[in-house]
Amino acid sequence: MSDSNDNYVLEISGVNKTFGGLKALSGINLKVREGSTHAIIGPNGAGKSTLLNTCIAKLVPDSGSIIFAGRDLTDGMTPHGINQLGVSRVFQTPEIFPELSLLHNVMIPAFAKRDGFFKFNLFEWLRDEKQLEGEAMHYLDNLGLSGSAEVHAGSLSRGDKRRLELAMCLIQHPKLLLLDEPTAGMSRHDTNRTIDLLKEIKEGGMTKIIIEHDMHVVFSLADRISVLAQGAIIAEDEPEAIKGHPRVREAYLGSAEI
Amino acid sequence: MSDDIKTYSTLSRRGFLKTSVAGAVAASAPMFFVKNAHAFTNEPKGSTVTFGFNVPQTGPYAEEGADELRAYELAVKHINGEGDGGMLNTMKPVSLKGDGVNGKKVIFVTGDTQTKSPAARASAKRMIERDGAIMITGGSSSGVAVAVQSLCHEQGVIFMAGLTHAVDTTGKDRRRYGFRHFFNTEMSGAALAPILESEFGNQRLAYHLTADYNWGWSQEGSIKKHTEALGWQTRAAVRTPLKEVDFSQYITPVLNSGADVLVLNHYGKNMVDSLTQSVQFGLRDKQVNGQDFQIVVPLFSRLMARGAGDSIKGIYGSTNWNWSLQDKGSEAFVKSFGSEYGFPPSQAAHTCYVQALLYADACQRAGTFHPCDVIAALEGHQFDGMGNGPVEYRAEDHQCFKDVLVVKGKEASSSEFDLLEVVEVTPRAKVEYPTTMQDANYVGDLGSCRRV
Amino acid sequence: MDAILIQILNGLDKGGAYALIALGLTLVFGTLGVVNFAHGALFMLGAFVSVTVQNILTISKKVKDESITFFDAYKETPYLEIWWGDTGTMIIDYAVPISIFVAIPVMLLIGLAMERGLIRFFYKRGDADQILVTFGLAIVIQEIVKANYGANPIPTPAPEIVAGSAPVGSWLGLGADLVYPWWRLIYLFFAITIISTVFAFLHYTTFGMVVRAGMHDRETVGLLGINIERRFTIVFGLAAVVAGLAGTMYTPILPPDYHMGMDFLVLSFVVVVVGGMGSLAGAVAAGFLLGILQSFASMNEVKSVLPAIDQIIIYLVAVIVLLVRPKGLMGKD
Amino acid sequence: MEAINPSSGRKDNLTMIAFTVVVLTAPLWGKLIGADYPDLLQRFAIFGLFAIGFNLLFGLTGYLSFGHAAFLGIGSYTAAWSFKLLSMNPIPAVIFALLLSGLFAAVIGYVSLKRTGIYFAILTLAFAQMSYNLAYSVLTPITNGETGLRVLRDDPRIIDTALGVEIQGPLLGSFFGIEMTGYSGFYFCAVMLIAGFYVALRVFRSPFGMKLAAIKSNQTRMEYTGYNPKPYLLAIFIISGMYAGLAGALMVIVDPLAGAERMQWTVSGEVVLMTILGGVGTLVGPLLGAAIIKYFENIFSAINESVLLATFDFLPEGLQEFMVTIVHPFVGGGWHLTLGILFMSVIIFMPGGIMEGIRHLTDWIRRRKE
Repeated sequence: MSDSNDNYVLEISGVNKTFGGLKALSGINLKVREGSTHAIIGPNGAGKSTLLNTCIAKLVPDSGSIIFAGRDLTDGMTPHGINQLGVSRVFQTPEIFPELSLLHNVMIPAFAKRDGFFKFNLFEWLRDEKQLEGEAMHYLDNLGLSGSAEVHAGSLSRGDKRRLELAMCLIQHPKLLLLDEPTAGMSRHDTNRTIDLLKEIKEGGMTKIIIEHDMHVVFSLADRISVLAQGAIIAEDEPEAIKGHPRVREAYLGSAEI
Repeated sequence: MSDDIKTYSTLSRRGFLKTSVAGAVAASAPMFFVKNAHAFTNEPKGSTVTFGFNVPQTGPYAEEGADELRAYELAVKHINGEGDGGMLNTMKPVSLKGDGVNGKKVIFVTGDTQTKSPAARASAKRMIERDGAIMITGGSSSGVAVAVQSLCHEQGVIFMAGLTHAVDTTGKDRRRYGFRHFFNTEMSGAALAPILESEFGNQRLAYHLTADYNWGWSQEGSIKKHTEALGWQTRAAVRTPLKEVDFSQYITPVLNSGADVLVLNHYGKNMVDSLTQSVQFGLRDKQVNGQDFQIVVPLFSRLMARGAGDSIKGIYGSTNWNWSLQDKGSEAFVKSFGSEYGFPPSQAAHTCYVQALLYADACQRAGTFHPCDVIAALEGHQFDGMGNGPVEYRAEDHQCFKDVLVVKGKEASSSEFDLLEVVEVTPRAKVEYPTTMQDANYVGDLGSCRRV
Repeated sequence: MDAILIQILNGLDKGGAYALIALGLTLVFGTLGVVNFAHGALFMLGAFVSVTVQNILTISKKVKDESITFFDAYKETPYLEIWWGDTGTMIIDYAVPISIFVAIPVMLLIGLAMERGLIRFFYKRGDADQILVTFGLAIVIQEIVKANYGANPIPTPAPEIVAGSAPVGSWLGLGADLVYPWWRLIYLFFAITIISTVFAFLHYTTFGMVVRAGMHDRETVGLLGINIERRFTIVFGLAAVVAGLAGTMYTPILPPDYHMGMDFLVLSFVVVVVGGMGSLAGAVAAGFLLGILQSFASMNEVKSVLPAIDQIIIYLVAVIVLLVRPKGLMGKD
Repeated sequence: MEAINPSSGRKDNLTMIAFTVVVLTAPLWGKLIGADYPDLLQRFAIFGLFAIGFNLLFGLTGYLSFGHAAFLGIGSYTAAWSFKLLSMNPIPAVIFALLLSGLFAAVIGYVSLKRTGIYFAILTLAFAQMSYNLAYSVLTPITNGETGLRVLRDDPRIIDTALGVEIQGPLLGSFFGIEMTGYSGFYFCAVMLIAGFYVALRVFRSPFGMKLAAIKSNQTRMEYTGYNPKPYLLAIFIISGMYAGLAGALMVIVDPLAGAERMQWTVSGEVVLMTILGGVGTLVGPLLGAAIIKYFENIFSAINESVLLATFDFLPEGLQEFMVTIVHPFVGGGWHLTLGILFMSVIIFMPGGIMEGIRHLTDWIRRRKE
């Protein structure tokens, strides 16, 4: 079904990035179809996270362009500007608000979605935000976290933090969701729950880019897979094709069976 | 309520303090300043009257403040007829009889000015509002004196300034309710200039380093005016930040400026630091224009000068009073202060002691504590026997006019207290300036005393 | 020309002092992560080691001055002079250099005691708690010194032989007017020596390497099974010694009083931050930079163009540096 | 404990009522601790306001400003000039002080907020120290230097002149005929304090406040969540600066003198200490810290040997002398020592300040009950 859709949400073309002498990304071209789940796999240090960083203006590439919703994200866009366009990201190490309660952690992104990058709502009561609160509870519930809504996020386990961060991204209904190893550190059970959840969202039409080492996750979710090695895309195809791709086996999977 | 003051047969210090305190506690029951509740602010109703001593207890002038406080305690003692009476025996005329003031025993409260204007006003206000002080006295800086003086003026309470040397206090910032016994920068300049001429000649090129605030400018202006009148020239006058501790970058330009006299318009810690460092730069060993290089410190404080050690030897300056004076009043004061505390009083202690006695005496003469009558009693009051020869509280600006001491750092001191030698006692006539001075700093409005 | 040269000398001298004070502060922040507001108090304590040594050396036989009748004034002759004559006088004269040798063990002990007794409980606390506790400690130390030594500055002269000025101008073939106090030259030399020693210690000893590694990444070093805590205690002691020596040596230039630590506290923080928090080389560079700029800003020629520039130069430079370089001169991200 | 919580309307109303009652009855309970005189009560209110405002910045965002004294000073000078040029009525003084301190805060904040952590602290410190040094020296025509800017009888006061208002008695602030001195001065400050506290409460209970807390917690996350932290930080920096400006203005309103010392780093340091002592990020803590420090400064410094002798008068002679000897170093000129010891012991035994200590205590009692 995704094959029939030629609407690209994200178009990365010719992106280069070097750190000192090290070429982290070289000539990356990538198109992501609307509503699809695109996985990027590759060995450690292949440049996967670097690539995502260039998409959210955490890094500015040396050359190339990243077009999203008609805007070049590399052209002086700020991180918050990109988010307001509809891009949310789950980080490799969870970026949450450790001192705030889970509920507030999820309400903050909801406010951003509703109020924009700045609103001087100093004379509104937080307690009047019942609707937003309900929505936040709903997302916490979805991720099995509603039981600890009043707990400080800092006290969560690593896996729970990850799920919290996912909830924080999902509540924004992003057009594009970037997931950097969303299930790392989770138990098998939680991983499966997360996979189910992500599948559910997929049906909602959200586009996702996912970086993952766990091939179980990748093959459960991905519509398409790009393989990154030493900063370059060495293969891009549908999951079944990637499985048998010789260069992929060599560069990334070794000779191991998948 | 104050009738049950305990009386002690022995006049020990402790005993004395106890008496005053019993009264203080009784009298300090809610007596905050309530408008129009009395005929005048804090009119004493019981058998005691409360003085407020506002001195620096923390900060760089804490030592000077402590000495002021000692002098005040001594003054209270003498007014109440305890101890040996000190200057009450030498003061002329004197109305105090050693039985308190107007039949009331004097008690006191204290506060910390921190040598900061707002803090000083806060503690003065506390003494007026909570403790019912009839007057405020003390302080170790002109900024503080001016600030507290105008507060007292507004509150209708007399302020007897402590150590304050800028002209402003009795110049442009003079107030009807404020009085200064201490001398000022103008008098320092007038007193020093002739001595500088006779010692260093009239062909001198002076270089000023001046603390960058009101007093410094006031001092610089006066020395410039009086030395230039002698024929001296001023090479430069450089302002130094008040909080500076290392003056090297200001001293080095002096070396090859061609100047042959350095005037340090610095007081207290500034003076200790800049003088010590100037001497290290070899200024005193220099020969310029065929003459020995000289350093002048217009306002000397013996208490602080100790910090400069040997550097003060041979340095000229002026001072309000020194314990080594041989007149009857000074001797009486040094004797009672020395036997009480074991060391001689500073000029700050002297001026504070005198101020307390003068105030008490004025109340006694007026027969009331009403500030307007006390002010009238002080204005134009002439007295003698208090260590500075004949003195007059000039009615027009509330400044005391009296002889000024020109001193020099002693070459061979016999003890840690023996630091200054009196070179000249410049008579009052030479340092007195007319009330019609045209300079803006000397012109002010006293305002009037308010009778409710 | 002379004027410029001598201001450079002034700047170096000031800079040496700033760098020396800032060095310990940045060392403690870099390794222990503690914002130490009591650092100025350590500087002040070092100065009072000098005062104490001088007081002990000049314990005197007191002969009452009979000409003074109203209070007890004494003619004082130090016992050292009575016993050993000129040798005794000379020893007293050398009170400040002698103090250096006393200051090292004394300051080390004070530093260790402070770290073990108080600071170590605050490693895991927030900056706010650290600020309050060290500020409180600074006040307490200050007040104790004030209670024992009074509030006034106390003269602590340099030895007679170096009390005057060196003919720097003649050495360099410039005017004879160009002189500079011996003691300030010694201070500069001393500052450079101490700074080099600290650097050498941190770079060429295993201990130093561990400490530097710890500054970089405390957890990893801890994981290697190295007892980093004990080394950090020693680092704090070292910082106390450096601050103390800076104070001891400064006494002939600035007669010490109980408040001198606070006078230098803000300045030393500015130096450390301009240099880059936790960067030793940065602190030294910033110290010299600020010292030299301050000296030049104080010149009449400069002040006549920019009035009162000497009042604000340090802060102005701090603002500019921090805007141009977000983490200070040599700070790491 | 999370600083921000939605609380409930009832609870907030109760807090406001309790706070108002406590503040307005200060002259009564002040008696118990010897603080029942207007000047000290004014100071409680003014410094309380200063600390509450400071805490809005430091407590919520974690940005430690070491230069808030600058705004205090600007507020003071503005109010003094308003008294000199316009009117002895405190209302224009307050308005102009708020505006001008807000303006300065906008400029200083805009530059300083380019950096974080200690670098931010030093930038704010640098601006304040420059203001202080200049106010003391070259700006003397505006600030009257060391003496401080005073209100004089021959100042123009155009509004007063136009309305024919004449100051008969002492030259004091006058709120439509009510002299801003003594208890009326205190009540004016108290009303401002209550208003300031109410605004702070609203900030703590607003989405805006929650976002500030989130910035403190993880600024990076905020940026990737679609927020621009800069305007939030700048807004609260300005608000916080305006609190300081208001406090500075009130100082002048109850005592018409504006001094440069108010801009010195020690004053900035004082408000930092007040806030930490009371409890960073708590609503009432900073006020408590301010009151404690001012109490020590004004009451402990005033205790001299004679007062001590009276206090221990009930003891036999020898014991009395002994007690006086023991206590004397801690009072009068030694009040700094007591304050230093207080700072240390509070923070050693109550991490997070007094409010945190109180919370632990109540938790403990509750647990004991259960």
